[in-house]
Amino acid sequence: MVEIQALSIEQLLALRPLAVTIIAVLIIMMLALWQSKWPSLLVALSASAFVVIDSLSGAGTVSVFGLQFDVLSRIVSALTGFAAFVTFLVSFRYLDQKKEQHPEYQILLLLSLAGMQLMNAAADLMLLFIGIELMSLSIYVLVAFARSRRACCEAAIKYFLLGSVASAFFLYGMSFIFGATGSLAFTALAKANGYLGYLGIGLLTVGFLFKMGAPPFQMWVPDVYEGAMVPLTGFMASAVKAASVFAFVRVLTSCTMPDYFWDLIRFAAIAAIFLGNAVALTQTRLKRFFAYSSIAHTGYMLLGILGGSSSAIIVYLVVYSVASLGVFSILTLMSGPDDSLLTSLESAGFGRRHPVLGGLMSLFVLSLSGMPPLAGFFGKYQLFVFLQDRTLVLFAMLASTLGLAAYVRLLINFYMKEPIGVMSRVRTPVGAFFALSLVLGLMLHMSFFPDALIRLISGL
Amino acid sequence: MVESFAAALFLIGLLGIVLRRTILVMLMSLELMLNAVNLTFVAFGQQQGLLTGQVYVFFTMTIAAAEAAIGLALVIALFRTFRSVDTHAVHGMRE
Amino acid sequence: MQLAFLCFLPFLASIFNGFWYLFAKKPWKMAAGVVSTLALFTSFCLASALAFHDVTFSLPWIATGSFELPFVLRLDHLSSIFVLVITGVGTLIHIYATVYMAHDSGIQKFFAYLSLFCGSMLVLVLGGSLPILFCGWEGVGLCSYLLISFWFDDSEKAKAGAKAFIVNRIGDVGFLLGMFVLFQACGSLDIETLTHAQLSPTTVLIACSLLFFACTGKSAQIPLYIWLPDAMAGPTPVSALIHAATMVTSGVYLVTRLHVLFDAAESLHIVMATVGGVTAFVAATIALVQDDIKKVLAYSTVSQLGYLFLACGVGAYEAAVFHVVTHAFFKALLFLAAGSVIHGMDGEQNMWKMGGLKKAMPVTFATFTLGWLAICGIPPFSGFFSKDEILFHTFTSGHTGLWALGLVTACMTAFYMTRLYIVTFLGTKHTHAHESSWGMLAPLCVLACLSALGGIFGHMISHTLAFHAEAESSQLEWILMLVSACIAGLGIALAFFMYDESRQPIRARIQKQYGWLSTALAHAWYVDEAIDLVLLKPLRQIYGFVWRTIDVLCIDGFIMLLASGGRASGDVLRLIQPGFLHISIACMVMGAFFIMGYMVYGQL
Amino acid sequence: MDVPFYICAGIGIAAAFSVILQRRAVLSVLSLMVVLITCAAMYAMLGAHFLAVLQILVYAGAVMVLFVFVVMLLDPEILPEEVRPQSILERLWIFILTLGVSTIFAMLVWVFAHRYVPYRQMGADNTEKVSLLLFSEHIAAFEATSLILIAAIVGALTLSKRHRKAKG
Amino acid sequence: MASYSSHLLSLLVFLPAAAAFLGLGARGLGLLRRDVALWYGSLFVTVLTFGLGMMLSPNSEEKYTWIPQLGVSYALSLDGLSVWFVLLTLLVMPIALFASMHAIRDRVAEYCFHMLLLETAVLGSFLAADMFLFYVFWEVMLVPMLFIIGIYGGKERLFASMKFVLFTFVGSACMLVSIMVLVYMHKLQFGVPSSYLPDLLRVHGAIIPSRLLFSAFALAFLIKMPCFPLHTWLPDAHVQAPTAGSVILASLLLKLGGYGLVRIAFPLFPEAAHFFQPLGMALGATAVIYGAWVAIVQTDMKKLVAYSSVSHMGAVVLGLFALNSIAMAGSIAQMISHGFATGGLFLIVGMIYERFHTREIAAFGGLARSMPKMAFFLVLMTFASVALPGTSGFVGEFLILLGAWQTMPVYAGIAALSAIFGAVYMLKWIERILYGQAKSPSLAVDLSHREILILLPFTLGIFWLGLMPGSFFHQLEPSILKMQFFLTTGGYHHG
Repeated sequence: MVEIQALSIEQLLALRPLAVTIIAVLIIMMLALWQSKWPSLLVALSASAFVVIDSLSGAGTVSVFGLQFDVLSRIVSALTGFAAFVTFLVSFRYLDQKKEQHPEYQILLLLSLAGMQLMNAAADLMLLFIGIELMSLSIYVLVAFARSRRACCEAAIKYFLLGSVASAFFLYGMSFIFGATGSLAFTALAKANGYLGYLGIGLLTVGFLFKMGAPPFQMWVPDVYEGAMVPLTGFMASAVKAASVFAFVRVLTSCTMPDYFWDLIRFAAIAAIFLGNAVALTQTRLKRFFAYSSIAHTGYMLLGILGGSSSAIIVYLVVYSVASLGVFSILTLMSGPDDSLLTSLESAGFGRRHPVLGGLMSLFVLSLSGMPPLAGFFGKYQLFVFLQDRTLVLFAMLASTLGLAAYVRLLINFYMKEPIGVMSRVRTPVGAFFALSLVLGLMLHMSFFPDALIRLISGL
Repeated sequence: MVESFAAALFLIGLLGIVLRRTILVMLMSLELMLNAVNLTFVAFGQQQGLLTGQVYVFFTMTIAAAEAAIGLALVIALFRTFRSVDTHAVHGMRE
Repeated sequence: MQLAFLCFLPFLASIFNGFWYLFAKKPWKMAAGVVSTLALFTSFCLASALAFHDVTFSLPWIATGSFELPFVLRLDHLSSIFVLVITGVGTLIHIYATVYMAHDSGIQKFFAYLSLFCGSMLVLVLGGSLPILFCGWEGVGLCSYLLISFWFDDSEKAKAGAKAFIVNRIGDVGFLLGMFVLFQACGSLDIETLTHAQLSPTTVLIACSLLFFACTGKSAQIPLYIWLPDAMAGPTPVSALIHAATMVTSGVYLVTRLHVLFDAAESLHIVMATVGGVTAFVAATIALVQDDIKKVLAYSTVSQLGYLFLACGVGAYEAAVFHVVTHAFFKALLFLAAGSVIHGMDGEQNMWKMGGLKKAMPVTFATFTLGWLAICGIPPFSGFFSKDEILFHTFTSGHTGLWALGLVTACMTAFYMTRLYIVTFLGTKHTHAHESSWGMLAPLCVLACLSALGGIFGHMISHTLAFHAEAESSQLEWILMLVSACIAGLGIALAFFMYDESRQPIRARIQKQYGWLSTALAHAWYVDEAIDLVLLKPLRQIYGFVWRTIDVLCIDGFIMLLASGGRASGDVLRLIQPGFLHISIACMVMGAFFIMGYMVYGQL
Repeated sequence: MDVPFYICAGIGIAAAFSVILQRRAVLSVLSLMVVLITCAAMYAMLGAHFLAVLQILVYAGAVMVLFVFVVMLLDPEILPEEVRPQSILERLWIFILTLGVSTIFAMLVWVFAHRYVPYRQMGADNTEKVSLLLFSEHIAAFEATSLILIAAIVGALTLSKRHRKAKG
Repeated sequence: MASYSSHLLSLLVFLPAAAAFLGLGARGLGLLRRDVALWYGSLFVTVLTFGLGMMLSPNSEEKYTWIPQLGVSYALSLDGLSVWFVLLTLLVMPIALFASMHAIRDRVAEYCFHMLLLETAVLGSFLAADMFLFYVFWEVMLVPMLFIIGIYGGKERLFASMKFVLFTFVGSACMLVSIMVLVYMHKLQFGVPSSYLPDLLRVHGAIIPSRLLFSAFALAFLIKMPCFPLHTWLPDAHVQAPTAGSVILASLLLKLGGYGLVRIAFPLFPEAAHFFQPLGMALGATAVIYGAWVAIVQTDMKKLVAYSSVSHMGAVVLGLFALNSIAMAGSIAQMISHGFATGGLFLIVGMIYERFHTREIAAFGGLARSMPKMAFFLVLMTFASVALPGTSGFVGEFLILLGAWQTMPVYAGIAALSAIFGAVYMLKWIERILYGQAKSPSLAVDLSHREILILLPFTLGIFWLGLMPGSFFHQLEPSILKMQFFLTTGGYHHG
């Protein structure tokens, strides 16, 4: 007889964020009966806020069934919860504009948040896969949320097909690892050597590289980022990327791979940085521009993985996600009736017409480009300081000059070009304003007191 | 040997996805690939005398079902806007 | 302390005039001149008070680590002579200029520059160490630039000023390099330590040749004399003060100041002597055919300076100093007289348009005659004694060839000066010209007396100066004196013979026969055109070429290449991001196959 | 053990090829049914009886019915794929693809053969052991899959409802 | 040297930035509605910072730990060397603001914001003693400069600002990599990472690839300098920048290159400095001649002055790489004098541009007749930059050439030629616009009292450094000795 292990209080408490998210989903489903949209927003906001606060306050490492809640997974859960919180706030007015104000939006977003928490805390490959699938499925549907627009459907179907092929590969890799080691737990990954084991990890890498949007499989990133609704793209760029990168880091740190595997990662990193920065130079549409810049940032994170210290990568993750959240929230406010205003032509002279939003946008863009006073630079600095492979770092820095050129072109477009035609006065709704100030506060705090972030990550 | 057969099934499913133009057939080939994975799980479980393989098949089956549902829903939504399920038709966004 | 006061007084006057010119509303015409003259006169009195005493004055200037460069002024025997000449002749010329420039609008600016010039000349002469001397050296160059292009409305004059400054700067570079060689050799640039330091012969030779090159730049010798004739574009008092009396002699001052070093550089002597001699001869030939009074005097200055360097070359430093003093007197006199003539003729400078001014301007005529006699080297006058000293020393030091050249040049000097004298003053043509006012004539008279008596008086004191004892062979000396006097007389007679009104047809015939020679001489042996062709034109090509190729083509081209490379790679990579679904899936599958194969292959 | 396996394998491969090569979608759905059944047979052979039944009931039953519905719904509109003139590029692409697939297949078979391990006989009470294992060790995964099903339901609903009046 | 930690330094650095954000916020809230209030507000702040700067004693220090895990400390230090550059900044900023009051009419709030931010960045770079902090200020400088050139510049300002930013960024990217290597080596050698300059100086010379790191640092500083092959961004930036932008660019930003070399590159890698000495001096000498030659053929006034800065900075590079105390003191003096002379020249060119709205030399003539005061200042600044004795130019140039002659006579000789070519291009330019026949006499209004007040500080500076540089060299003494100590003993022995 196999007895079922009793759960201690501490283990139950560790499950609290996940439980709250699921309960919130159920509550919103019931609320859907009534016509008003406010309660579902409030429930969603409180759920995501709770996830953030609870994850930050947890301590030590607790393992429940196949899940292991340790410091890093709490940080990433907090980050994804914060991203969800900001996305809810920012997209509320956006959905009204697009007449797509349905409670399903909050439900699916919360479900993807639950999926991410599963991924962050998974200690077992199967649980990790279920988390990935949960997140991806809800994101596929969210991308196709505004069904009437052709771009949404096209992006959704592309994302779905490519995503499910990648999941199939991921699953196939898991079966090989199961074949090689007899169990799917992360601890067993260390024993996954020999042809079957390495082949399995290879297939896992295929799945992860796709999810992170790294070069061999980054075809989908530009189309999906442009097709999806702007707040959702923000959520994908920050939370989805953070969760997949963190999952990849956990898998890689727990398995011991031969050298030639790291050359593969090195190639992916170099290709990501160069491709992301170079193509960003040529983009006129803002969403596509930030898609390519997110590919470049994935490249930097891959470099961080080569460096080996996972806490450095998490710091970079937090810094990058906060900055891209800020950027996309402002894009949401900027976007015209059918996201038409998000091309560099229409948005010329934005900084002059809206000084406050323009100022915020330049701050976030400068942080993304790695300009020193802001957190972006600190992220890059602490990622590369202890990286041995200096030529690679030099290449990364020089390629980021291309990136800087792209960002500077953006600033020039915002500040130094004459605004064409009358640009509607953008009214920043209260919710969006609060979200933006939250994001700004967090980024400035990380810019000037970065040691707090590091202490948080290593000390918690 | 079962896993070789499963590998064959997986690759045929892969071929189906790459070669066919109708999205529905792509979904079916996707199902094919997932079935192949289930087979490999069971085969490897059998080889090592572990039943966990079969448990994993349990989960992959539910996930495959969920994916199929979402996929088909997407196809219907797509059909409503594009009036066709051909991959070549789905090309709105130019660079 | 008086030494500092002496040196800084002209600077104060210059600052006063400068501010007055820039900021004061209603200038009182003569005030500027008076201020500068007073300042210089007090300096003259101080100089005469301090004459021949050893006085030093120093201020801390640059001090970094071990290297000390204080601002040292040192007055001793040699420099007091020069200071007296500068302040004395300077004061006279200031008085002359106050009247001469009275009607000019920028008179304050003129006197500001003039006092600045006197100040920097004093710094040059009193400089205790080579860098201070160099400061004066360049300051003087600056003032000559400002004064030459004083009437800047006419761009020709401005170009002449620029030309003078640039040629001087070429000389100054030589000076700089000389200083560095000396500093590297003996670690200090103070003149005292330099004279006593034991230096290897090669360093001394290199340093002295560089310094000599600087002197040729400043004192207009063969390679770098081209700027002096054009410097006549400035007002006449400027030409008198700067380009006759003071600045041009600074080269000689430098050589005499460092005579210990120059003595040590044996092989340099013959070079200096020949350069001096050849310059004298060439300048004299050019002066023969000049039509402009100031150009004649300019070339005669160049040739007299040639004599000076000839003297230095043969080691007769005190003769050189003596000739500098006398030359200052009679050349200043001649220039001022020419100035009053030009003033009288309302700016007309061409000799042939004048004539018979004897009656129109008697005082100018009288003083000019004295100056003319002095420069030709007629016995009682100063020119004879100093030039004879030089020729005597050249002869005794065995350079008979150079001595002969010197004699021929002396004859030619006499010839062209007499030609100038006859054409402007004598002759029957009655050109109407008004005599200058006494403000201009008084300095002329003083200078006339000085150039007349200067010779005798100078001859006596030059012995006291004797740097090194020298056997007196009076018998040989008398013979040489006689020879040079006859040569001078011959020159004058020849000129009278040639330029008498009646000899017009003979002159025409010679002109026809040696036409090519006279045009060559008129164009100063086409030296300017040659330099322009050989040096300046290619340089201008180079400047343009360098900018276009290196800057625009190579560096910018390379950067544009990089930038467009970045952009092109962006475009290319963008093209391989097709929107088509099936292509994306195909790429993905191929990528997956590659990774699977790579994982297995990696292990083989 | 070998003969029935080879028969099932043969049928399965043939059905799989017919899934991807059939012109009409309906026929591919049917051939997919056949593949599923062969898989179920395989499970039975391997002793995973519980799974075999499950495969037939859940997979072949529910999921395939779903597919049939959708295919029937859209079939009149989907013209059978007319065979386009194969351009050289496509022919070349298909050749490369088949080459790639076959090398990968050969590699996989080589990898599997490389570690040949005979199948062991499992105990008779397969269902009991599997379900016990399912609810003890893998309970977390079991609950998580329920989440996925919720997501699938909500997703399918939002995408396929014909008209939705926008609230608020 | 006694050094007491005082908050004065941080106050000095961040006062302008605080005022900048205050000003922007006030304008946002509608307080400082009229531009004049903004102008005089920011002017008051810069003058206040100048006063604050006066109270500093030249060896105060301030150090707090900022990011312990990476060994980054917030350290500011003021010593004999940086005191002059700080004073130059404090002097140039109010002048630049005062000079741009008439030129800049619209978007004044942003202009003041960027100018004050720029002042903080420049002050920070000169005072930073921690490499991380130095790099932060070094990069922060780019952003306000980008906006100043980009918004208020001439026609192709976008291209010029982009080129300026990217050029400097490439250099600083290499510098950042070498900083990282140094920090890592410090961690290897001492167990704890630190980017505090004195700590990095103790890193053992043998283990680090010092030649490679030195060339990375040197690249960043020579681009900023700008030295010969890397200078093409300067003429474009100058031509397109507004007057105040050009003055700041010329007087301050170029000095950072030289300052960086002296403060960071040489002491860190003495052996590499000796290794690269011939190359450095060759580059310096070619820059001197090349800058002069190209300046001769320029038709645009600002481009001409820009290329003259290339020539002057070439002399500074020559002096710095000569690695002896005389030449080093000379180059620092030359940098300060270049700040005065070229800053003055740009101000005058700006004033001429305000009157004639063109910078083509050919369009002018005979200005001396109608604008004597301007002519006086122009001639003075020109002769200061042509190193005329009595002006600051001579002190710098003479010491550089004297010092350089001790080590490499050939290159010093070549650089000495700059006296000739310098005279040629300057006189050609002066003569073209001042002398000759007046072309558009109606516009030629002489300098107003305001403009004379703007030019006065630079004139006094030129004469102060030219005639009485005693106090300048006295302050410089300790740092030069420290530098000599590093260069002779430091890494050289076991390098």
